[in-house]
Amino acid sequence: MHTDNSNEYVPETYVPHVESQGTKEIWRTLTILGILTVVDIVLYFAMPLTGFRNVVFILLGIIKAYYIVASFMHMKHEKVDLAACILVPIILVFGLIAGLLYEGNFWLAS
Amino acid sequence: MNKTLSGKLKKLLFISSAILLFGSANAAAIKESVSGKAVDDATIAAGKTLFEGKCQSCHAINNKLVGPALKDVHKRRTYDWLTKWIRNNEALRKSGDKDAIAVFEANNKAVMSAFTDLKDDEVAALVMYIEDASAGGGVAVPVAGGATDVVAAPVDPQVVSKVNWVLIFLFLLVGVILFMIVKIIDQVSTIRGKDVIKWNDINAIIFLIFMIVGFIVCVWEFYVHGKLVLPEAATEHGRKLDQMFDITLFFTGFVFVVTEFLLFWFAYKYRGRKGKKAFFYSHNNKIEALWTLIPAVVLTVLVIGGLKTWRGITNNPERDKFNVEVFGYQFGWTARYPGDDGKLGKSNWNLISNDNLLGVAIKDRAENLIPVLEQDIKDLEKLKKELPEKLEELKTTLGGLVGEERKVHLDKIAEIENGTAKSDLEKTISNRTIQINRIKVSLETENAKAFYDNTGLDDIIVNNEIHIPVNKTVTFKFRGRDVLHSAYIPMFRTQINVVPGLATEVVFKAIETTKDKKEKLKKPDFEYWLICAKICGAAHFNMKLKIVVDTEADYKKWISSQEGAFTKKAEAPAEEVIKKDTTQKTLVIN
Amino acid sequence: MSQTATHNANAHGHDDHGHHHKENFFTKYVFSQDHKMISKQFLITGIIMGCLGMIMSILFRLQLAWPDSSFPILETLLGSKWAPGGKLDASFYMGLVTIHGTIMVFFVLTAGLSGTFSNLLIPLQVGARDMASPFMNMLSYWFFLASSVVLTISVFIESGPASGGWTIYPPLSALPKAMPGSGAGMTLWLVAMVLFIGSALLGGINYITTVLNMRTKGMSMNRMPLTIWAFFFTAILGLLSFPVLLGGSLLLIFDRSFGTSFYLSDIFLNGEGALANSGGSPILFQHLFWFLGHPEVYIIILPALGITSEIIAVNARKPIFGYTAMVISIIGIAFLSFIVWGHHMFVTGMNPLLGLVFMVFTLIIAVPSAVKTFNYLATLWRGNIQFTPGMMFAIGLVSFFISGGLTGIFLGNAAIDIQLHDTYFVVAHFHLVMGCAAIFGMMAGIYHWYPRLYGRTMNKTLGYMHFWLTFISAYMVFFPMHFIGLAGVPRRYYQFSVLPEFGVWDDVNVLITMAAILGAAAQLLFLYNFFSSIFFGKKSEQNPWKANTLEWTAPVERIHGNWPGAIPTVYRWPYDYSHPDYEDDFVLQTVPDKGNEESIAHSQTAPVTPEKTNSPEVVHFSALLLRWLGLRNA
Amino acid sequence: MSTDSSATVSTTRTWSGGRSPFDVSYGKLMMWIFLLSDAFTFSSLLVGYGAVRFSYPAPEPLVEKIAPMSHVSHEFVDEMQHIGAFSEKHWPSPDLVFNHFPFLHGIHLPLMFVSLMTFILIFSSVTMVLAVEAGHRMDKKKVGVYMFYTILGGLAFLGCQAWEWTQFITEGATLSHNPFGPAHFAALFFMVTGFHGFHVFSGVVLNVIAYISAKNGVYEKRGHYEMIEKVGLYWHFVDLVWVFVFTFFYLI
Repeated sequence: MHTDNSNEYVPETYVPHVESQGTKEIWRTLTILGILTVVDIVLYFAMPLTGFRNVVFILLGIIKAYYIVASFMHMKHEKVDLAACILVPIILVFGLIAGLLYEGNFWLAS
Repeated sequence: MNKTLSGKLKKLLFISSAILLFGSANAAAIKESVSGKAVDDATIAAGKTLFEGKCQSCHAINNKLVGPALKDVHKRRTYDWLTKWIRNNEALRKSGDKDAIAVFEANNKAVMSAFTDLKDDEVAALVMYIEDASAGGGVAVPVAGGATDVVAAPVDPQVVSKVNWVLIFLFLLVGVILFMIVKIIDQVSTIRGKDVIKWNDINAIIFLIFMIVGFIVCVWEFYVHGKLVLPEAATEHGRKLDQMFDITLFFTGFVFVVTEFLLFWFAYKYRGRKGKKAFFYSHNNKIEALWTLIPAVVLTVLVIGGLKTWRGITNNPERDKFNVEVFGYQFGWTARYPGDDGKLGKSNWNLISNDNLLGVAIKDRAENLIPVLEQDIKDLEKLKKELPEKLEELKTTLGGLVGEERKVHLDKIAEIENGTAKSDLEKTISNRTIQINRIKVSLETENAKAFYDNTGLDDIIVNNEIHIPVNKTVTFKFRGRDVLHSAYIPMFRTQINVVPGLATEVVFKAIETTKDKKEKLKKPDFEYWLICAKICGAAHFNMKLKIVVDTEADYKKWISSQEGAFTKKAEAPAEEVIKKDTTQKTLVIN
Repeated sequence: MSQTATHNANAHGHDDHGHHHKENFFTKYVFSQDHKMISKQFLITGIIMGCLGMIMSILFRLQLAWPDSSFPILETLLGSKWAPGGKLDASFYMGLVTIHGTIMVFFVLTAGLSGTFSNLLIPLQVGARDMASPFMNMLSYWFFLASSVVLTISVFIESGPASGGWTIYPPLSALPKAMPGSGAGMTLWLVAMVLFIGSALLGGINYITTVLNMRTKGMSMNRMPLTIWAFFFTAILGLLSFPVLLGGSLLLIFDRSFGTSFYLSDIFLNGEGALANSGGSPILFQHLFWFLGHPEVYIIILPALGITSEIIAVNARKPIFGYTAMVISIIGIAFLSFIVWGHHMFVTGMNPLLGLVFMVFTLIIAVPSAVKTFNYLATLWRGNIQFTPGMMFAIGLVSFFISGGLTGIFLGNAAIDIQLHDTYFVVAHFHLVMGCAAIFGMMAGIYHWYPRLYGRTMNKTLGYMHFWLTFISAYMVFFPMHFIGLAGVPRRYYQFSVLPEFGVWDDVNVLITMAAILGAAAQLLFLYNFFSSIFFGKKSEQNPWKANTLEWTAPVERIHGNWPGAIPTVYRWPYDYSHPDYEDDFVLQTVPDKGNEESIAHSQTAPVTPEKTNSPEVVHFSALLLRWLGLRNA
Repeated sequence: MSTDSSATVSTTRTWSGGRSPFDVSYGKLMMWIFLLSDAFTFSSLLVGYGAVRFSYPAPEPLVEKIAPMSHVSHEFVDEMQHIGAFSEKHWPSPDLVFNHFPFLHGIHLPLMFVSLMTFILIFSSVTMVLAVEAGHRMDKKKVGVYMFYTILGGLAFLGCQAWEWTQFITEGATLSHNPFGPAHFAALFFMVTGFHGFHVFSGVVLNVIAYISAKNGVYEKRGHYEMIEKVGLYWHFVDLVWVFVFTFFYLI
């Protein structure tokens, strides 16, 4: 990597070679995302405005997010350690979500 | 007060600056007053009370706080002007009084509250107190140093600066000597080829000494300063809280002593020596588990205790039985009691005006506010239109001005030229419009009846002190109108922030009257205080409200001597009728 | 190696600069991309900011000690607006308190501490030639410098610096008319903070990537020195919490300048309602702020603890006790720090039920902290302690960490917090546990790694004097404050005059101010020692403290790339001090295993051989997650 | 021994040093970490939105009352205010606010325009991922073509957003005022979609730079198209955020 008498710093330039995996998966993901979005719109008009509907929307959102991250962002094909390192910290947001939504409700009540 | 080591140090080093003449003269320091009233101690004392209640949150005699220092203000302005200013400074400014505008501009355009209801005598007393205080006099009320106190003029700057120079010189001298010593030690060490001082041993010993002295000082601190901490809580929950504190102190104190001891003892015991080799010991999972578990268990105990105490305090089943509203603003507190009907009137910040500082929902006041605001808008529009003319005028008068005055002038010109003056005016106009709209909506929509239900008419508003009965659960409802404040009553062990837009409250039961506490502590001037603990501006350190805990009988006597805030000037029969109506209504409801 | 090394200009198209052959003054000292130089830049900027912060604290301590005296020199220095008649103006006092807090928390103890030592030590101790992206590293410093400059300028503007406290709670900070400092000063404060967040993110991304990606051969995660573990998690904390402050600040900026009212409601100020604003909640800001603010506390203290772990092990000539427990503690603290932010808000109008949850987590966080302390003590036990100046400061840190940490148990208890919130007790608590402790960690690091930075050692005698004066004065300043707080004196008070009872503390205030001045004077010794030693200090040997870690295997001369030859390979954990199998009391990480070493200690001692590869590693959530997330293994 | 173990260490487990544990270059790892951090920024804004939203009563389901929609802006708003669908007291139902479509004035088309925007973004994500795939094959021409489409998609999205903002503003919404309901509704809408739009804009700029570099053969010379991947990660992240913005602002 470095010759013995070199004092110059060369940044790590390792780039793993990635083989193309074809476009099949891309089109499949596109179909899924498209269908989910259409389902969103249909549900919006078909279902009455309830908390349950919101839960469904959020779940659908998370599924869409999964496909974007896993397929488009290539996470599915990365090593699981990378996926863990990036996804695990997201847990910390849930604390903020829980805390602040609870607070919002409290402001409503008072 | 104990003259401790620090007291002596203070004397030693700041002899000159410590010549603080605390006002202690009994007699008034002035012979005559600009108010034309006869000077007597009683009037001055009355003025002082007024000053403390209404002025001191923003003004001091010698210091600039939010407003200017008031020393010798009677020499700068006429008595007539002062009266007008105190009663309604905004009106005075609008009348085009140059001085009034100048004062306003010089103080960051901070708007002073209007005190329209001050009587002539009261204004006179207030001014007399300021005159007296400016002259270095003071009524014989012992108050510890500071803003309200009458402090002598600053020490002669010459003396102080000399003292400072001497100090700096001494300081440098000590520094140079220390530095020399270091250099000598280093030189000798270099010559000898090894350290002259066995630093390892010396430092180890100093660590040991530090520990011993440290523990002694610690005990001394607890003995001396421990006495100065808050006395026993005067509320029911406060006692429990104190208990929780003691339990925590017990555990943490134990850990503190043991760990600090071990730290310094190890440092001493295992100091490095030549030829010695440390004990290679890298881990022991059993010990790790042990000292994870023990703290965990102790903390569980504390957590459970804390949960119970906290829940007991915040989830008091007796809340709302007896409500007092405490209103925080920059920089003071006002309290509102429900009148005879036992209900606090509704309120809204849009209704705040000079004659309704808390924005209580009183229908006629709200209705009267609309034309006032409309007039305001008209005035502002006129000002806006006149801006170009004013600019011309400012430019023509600019010549000949020098120094500070010129700078202010230039600032004003710049303000107009870059459009801030205009946009400020426009913002104010739009705010006023919004306010009018909101008031109109509140008067017209279906909720109006529920909102203007007249329960507020007989509410009692107090500025000076809150009285509450002993052994009765009281709920303080907090409301603010500008920034965050924190209503902290140390003796009651209660604190909650005052949040504009969010109702907060504390529920407590006082179990000792002020009188009892005075006797118990053997301090005749002891009082319960509500102070501000959340940074809220320049005079944050100066916001307080006295709380008096009375016996039930005393409380009844006090509350019945108070007048309803909106029925006080109840000459108009119409209001009388309304009041009667409301009492009848509440009777029916009850 | 299976890696293909190709010369690419990296992602951001700038790393080609790594190839420059001739260095001029600017590329060497100013726009340097060498992590060691950037580290020095962080350190010196941090020290300068620290001096500013310290001077401010002396100024407002003067006011507190002698509230009725006049110091004409102040009028000369600050002008008649801020110190009329030689007496500090109340608004300016608030400004000083605010800027002191901001500078110390962000500029000294975040950038100055972790910026300096992360930069210096991460590449050197993990065995990398430089940071992953030297260019971004340089950028990180320049953002920091810009931010420092903006904040310093804000002190001198006409309407005064931001003065709503370093927590800048709205509405005070959102309403320019609420106090002079809430005007332009506050705007500049926010600008400085946005720049600072930029710096923290650029730096943090770099640190994390370097630790993950660029460790040398044999430097497995469980062979990393504890310093690196600490910096690693510090960077993670910063990376995840600063963005939330960014979000909060953005909303605040819009509230201030563009007429929104996220944090504003029911405002009537200065004789006029800010009436367009309604329906917001100041509590929202507090949540967003403390979601950063609490991890920030650990961003400050974790690097100091990491540095201390290293220095105590080196100078006690003993392996750090319970390496794994220490790492788990760091991880535990880092994780818990994200779910305890509400303990700053027990009495701010937050839902009391939430208070229960936050209280539980807050007190749990004391457990890993306690474990760390006990491990330090166990490391000292039966050691052969060398009292180098660095070691003195490390011991001082442990002492402060105990004293200050224990009072946290009072404050974490929601019930007791009712009485103590926003009083001097809080001031005492956090100054001990994250002020003094972290400063001592920083000092320990400076004395310890000075030879690595400048090739010279700092004067020992001056170092000891510096330590003792600082140690004693710091306790004198902050210990009595607990009692002031217990007497119910709120913090950020211009003078103690509101209640007659507070008058008894006047004497104590004088004592505290004297001690503070003494402490400040001691820092002059340090400044002299630091700057003069750069040029005149005693030349140091390559490994003056006989430490095991990799940074001491690189020559002192400044080489961009750290090691002249190949990067050393690591064969053991960094804590083989006084190993019975070796004659010396230290064994460099680069020394291969003899093969028959008695493995008293840890699996860390043994080399990683193919047979041993099945042993679990410290960071090994992969296996768990594999099943949990149902992701397929690569 | 020494050479022996050095040989063993370098081929040992993922985490034992001397190699990237994730088998990614540092640049890509940095991009991931940055995106994680950016996710927290968006989270803070969205969670703030959630808290404010929760402090207002839920929208009232009044859909059936709105029969034939005469959508000439002010009359519509007045009508809605009159029947109580819009009031300062409760959060408005988003389909009543965002129900316009360019060139189709006066027709009640809730959700249609924003769905179009969503699809535009998804398609641009697809072209992006196709560009990445082409990069893996070292197909310079295809990379160029797909990058071009991606940029086009990004610009189209920005255009849509500009149109929607314009529509919203002409109907009277500002940062401090909102005829549809609480002022916060508008303010948060502008904040969050604005911040997202800013990300889209920077994404477009990055894409343009990558596109030009690809055209000039920079990546071909370099031997790999990783830059496209990194830019792609950012672009997909923008898409990812939009999924949540869409869910929380328009659906719920």
